[in-house]
Amino acid sequence: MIEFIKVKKVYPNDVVALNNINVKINKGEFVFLVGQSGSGKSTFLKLILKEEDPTEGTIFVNGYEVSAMKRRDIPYLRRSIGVVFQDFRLLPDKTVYENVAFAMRITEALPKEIRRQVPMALGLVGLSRKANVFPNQLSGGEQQRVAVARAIVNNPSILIADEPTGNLDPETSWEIMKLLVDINNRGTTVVVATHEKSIVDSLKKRVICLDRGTIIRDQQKGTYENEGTHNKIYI
Amino acid sequence: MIEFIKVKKVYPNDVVALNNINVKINKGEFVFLVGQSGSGKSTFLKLILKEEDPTEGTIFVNGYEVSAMKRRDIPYLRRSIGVVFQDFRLLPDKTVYENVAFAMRITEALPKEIRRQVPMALGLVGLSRKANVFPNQLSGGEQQRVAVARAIVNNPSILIADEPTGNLDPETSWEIMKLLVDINNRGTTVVVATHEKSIVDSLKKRVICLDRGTIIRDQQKGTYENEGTHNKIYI
Amino acid sequence: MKVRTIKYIFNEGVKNVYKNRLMSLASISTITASLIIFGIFYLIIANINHNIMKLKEQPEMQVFCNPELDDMGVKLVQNALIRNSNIAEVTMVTKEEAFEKIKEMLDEDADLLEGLDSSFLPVSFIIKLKDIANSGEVVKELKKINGVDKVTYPQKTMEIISKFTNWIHVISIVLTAILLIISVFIISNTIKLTVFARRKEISIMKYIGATNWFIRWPFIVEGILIGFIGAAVSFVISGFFYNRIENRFTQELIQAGTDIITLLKFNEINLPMLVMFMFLGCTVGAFGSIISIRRYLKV
Amino acid sequence: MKVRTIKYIFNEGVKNVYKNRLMSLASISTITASLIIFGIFYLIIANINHNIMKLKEQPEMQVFCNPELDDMGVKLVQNALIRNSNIAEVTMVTKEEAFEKIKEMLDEDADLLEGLDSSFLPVSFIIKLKDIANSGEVVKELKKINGVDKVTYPQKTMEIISKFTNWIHVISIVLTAILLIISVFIISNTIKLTVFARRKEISIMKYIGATNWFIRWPFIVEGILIGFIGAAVSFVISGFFYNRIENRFTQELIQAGTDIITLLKFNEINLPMLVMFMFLGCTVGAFGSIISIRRYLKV
Ligand SMILES: Nc1ncnc2c1ncn2[C@@H]1O[C@H](COP(=O)(O)OP(=O)(O)OP(=O)(O)O)[C@@H](O)[C@H]1O
Ligand SMILES: Nc1ncnc2c1ncn2[C@@H]1O[C@H](COP(=O)(O)OP(=O)(O)OP(=O)(O)O)[C@@H](O)[C@H]1O
Ligand SMILES: [Mg+2]
Ligand SMILES: [Mg+2]
Repeated sequence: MIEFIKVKKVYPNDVVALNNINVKINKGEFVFLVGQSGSGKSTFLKLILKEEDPTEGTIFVNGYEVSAMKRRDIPYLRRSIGVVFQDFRLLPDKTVYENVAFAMRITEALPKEIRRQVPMALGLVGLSRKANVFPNQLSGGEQQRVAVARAIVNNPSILIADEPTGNLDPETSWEIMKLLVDINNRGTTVVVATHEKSIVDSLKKRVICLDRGTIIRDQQKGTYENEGTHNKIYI
Repeated sequence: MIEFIKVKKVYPNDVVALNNINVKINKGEFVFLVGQSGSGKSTFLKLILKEEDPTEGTIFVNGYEVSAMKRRDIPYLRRSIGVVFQDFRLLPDKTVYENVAFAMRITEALPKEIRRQVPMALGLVGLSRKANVFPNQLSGGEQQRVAVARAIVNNPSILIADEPTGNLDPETSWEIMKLLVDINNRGTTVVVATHEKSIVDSLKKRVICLDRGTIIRDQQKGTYENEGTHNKIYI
Repeated sequence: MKVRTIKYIFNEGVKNVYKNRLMSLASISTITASLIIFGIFYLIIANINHNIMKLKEQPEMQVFCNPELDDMGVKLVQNALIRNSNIAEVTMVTKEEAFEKIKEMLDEDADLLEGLDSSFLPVSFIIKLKDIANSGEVVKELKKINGVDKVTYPQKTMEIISKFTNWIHVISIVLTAILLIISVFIISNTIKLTVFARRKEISIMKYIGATNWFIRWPFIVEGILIGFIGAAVSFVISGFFYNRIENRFTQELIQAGTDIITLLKFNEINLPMLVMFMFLGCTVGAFGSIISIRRYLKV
Repeated sequence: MKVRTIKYIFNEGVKNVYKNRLMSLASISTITASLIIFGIFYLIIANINHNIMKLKEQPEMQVFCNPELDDMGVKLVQNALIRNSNIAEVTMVTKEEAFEKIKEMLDEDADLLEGLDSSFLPVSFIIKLKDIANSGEVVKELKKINGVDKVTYPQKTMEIISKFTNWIHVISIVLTAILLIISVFIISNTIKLTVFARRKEISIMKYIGATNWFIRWPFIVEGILIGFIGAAVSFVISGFFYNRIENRFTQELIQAGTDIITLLKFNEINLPMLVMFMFLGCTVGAFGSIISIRRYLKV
């Protein structure tokens, strides 16, 4: 469960990235976050992860009041969330396998579990054959898929994906999206920031549309662009 | 003019990224490079820039025999090519303005020229207002647009763009693509690796399709996917 | 923390030394270099102190007995001297020896003494003190002994040497402290730079949900290992060259036929040195890592 | 290269020191630290050498004239001594002075000399050599002078001091060299690490089409600036503390009433030190940058 109450985010250089955001994402939902470049999607996701702190307002994630939690607790919040970062954030010194395994190691998972889960996750994103290479030996799309594998390997209760298919061809994009839908079907809350109009349009999931920092549309079974009706639905 | 003759690229870990590539891109052409994730698009572009050396074969770019040129001459080759890298490669210590200006400074351009060209390039990608911020204060799509601005600022004779719209919404993507077409219309050779099916399909430019390191299609006025006819055109 | 995590962390730390070998090499060699400097200082100071200790024993007091004292009386004086806890060495100068000395002093004019015999001269004792710092006191004590006529000693020289050795002591302690601080400083600076070069990885780990200690420990292991290697290398290098120099120098001194200056053997001082090197290398490696990482963990 | 590019490069170098201030601070302080170590060594060695030079003048020769030599003859001997280029100082000891000395030596037994006067004693000259290394030679020369009866000198002591000062010379040169090498090493290691931390930026510049020199120059400017600051800071710190120590020490020595040891004033030695510091800081900063960058330019 994710809830934003009157959230405002102003970056130090006075850029207002988010303004008066009120939104509630229930457990088990699948949400697309859309909006122009620079509209605040990544900022929205960073706030969930406490990568950034809101300037105003309150944020609840998985029962934590994110905006007021102790530093000590942050790692546990983050572990419960699988994240595909827009800039991937793979560890350059670790192989693909170790990058994915790392998300489990920090939870002190059993080696047996790791040996079972990691190859499975790599298989799901189609990178079984690249397990032992380093990130800088991968193509852009392959790196992105490693990031996806790492995000799902722990069976997190929330999955956040920032532009997870930006470097992927349509076919692979579809596979990754289907993977996210699958995971959602097994009960995980999924929030995806994306620009893939065709995918958003055909999946008919909830769509939250940001424009210059405010939510201009929040639609169940929505589409990428506002449909002809011009009936903007505000919550 | 870009020409690949029997080019093969095997990475040190024995990954064959490109195999038997023969292709000629004439001055003033606009070429889309498409193909699945990991099919060798970026490698193709890296060979043009001499970021990687071919394992076999010969490559000519702008009259240089790239595969045999002196180290000393590499900077001059690269300056004649504007590049949007898949991973942006912005200088983190420089502002947006200085990042774009840097491409001109290395050519010892006149300050007057720099003061004219840089704001223009930033205007074209819609980032005039972000001139004085640092790359880590930009959204993913904004960073990508800075990379585009830097690639075009020198009026290069060749423009290479590796997934220049991966982090952009459809609208902004279209604007960037139109910008590339404009530049092409003014005589610049443009090679774009992309996954944007809709754009490729509607622009009707030459399309080179890679599949696991080989060219499986090279089509004038082509589309992203092979059209119903299944008439693959090999050169 | 589970055993498997401890194992993993230990492995990571060791592997990282190899993975970042360029940086590790730079750190190790900087640590080695600064410890060698520290070692040079330490060895020089140890040797100076050693020789100062010897110097302190050099200046002699001379205790003159009453010329009329009989052999029994002399014996008693001698015993009193030997029993005195401030005295390191007692050498008797008999009347005859004193006479010879005077003759020697007069050199060609020794014929002045013709017709005289040694009986008019007093028996005396040449005395070496354990510590010349309390020479004043000792003189007073000695003068109280029955049968002692007078006590001569180079007061000025003793005071100077005493002052001088105190100074050398202070200087050597201050210098060692300064060198220690500077070495710690250089080593921790180096560690800081290597951590800086990996700040992005640290933040990535943090974003994925690693706890601070999970991130820190491999760095600490790495820091200790690098410090350990640096300490070991510098110890071996210092020892090797010190031994060579010591041999050569000692030989020279033997040839020159002097024992004013002697050098310590390496094995007389290598233990405290090893302890200090290891302490400096490992502790600074570990704490340097902990401190340098801190700022990058705040994400 | 155009003037505007030179300007740009210079600006970049200076700005980078500020932009990467965390690293700059680490480098500057490491450079400062190693130069201070070097400075400590240098100052100690300079002072030791200074005092050794004085020590070398200490031991005296005594040249005895024939007791029967008349005043004229003595004058001639004196002139011969003064003209000798190896001799630094000549002090005459008259017959009377010699007689007093012997009296003193005999102490309570001076009554032995009763009835004698000084005429049987020779006039002598106490001589200080410029360099005791050639004492053997000088003795031979002096013996040849008309009217000279004999020459006494502490042969052993002179030989030892001579040997000893040679050794100190060699050791100080070797130590300075070692310290120099280690300082260079530590400084260049630090520079290497700071360049390493920016390897990605270097490769980006290269990919965009910058020439090697266009990339290198700002780093060189930066290296020189960092080296310069480090050198200046360490010079000031060394000078400040040296002055304080020198004052304090000199005072102590005056109190102790001795001039065996004297310290150099800072302004007697600061010039070569400044030159060396600047050379080390700037040159190593510049060349360290050039060398460290090399590997990252090969893209
Ligand atoms: N660290 C930062 N400091 C200052 N401004 C920032 C920072 N990060 C983002 N911004 C600004 O905040 C706004 C929102 O950025 P955000 O990254 O949330 O956009 P986005 O919707 O993810 O865009 P994109 O689709 O391009 O990734 C942008 O104008 C951006 O320039
Ligand atoms: N430096 C490298 N070392 C080893 N293998 C590499 C390296 N770079 C790329 N590869 C491999 O070469 C193949 C082609 O990579 P390339 O980056 O050219 O793909 P791409 O077509 O650009 O893919 P994408 O659309 O995902 O960016 C991939 O299998 C990749 O794993
Ligand atoms: Mg974003
Ligand atoms: Mg690619």
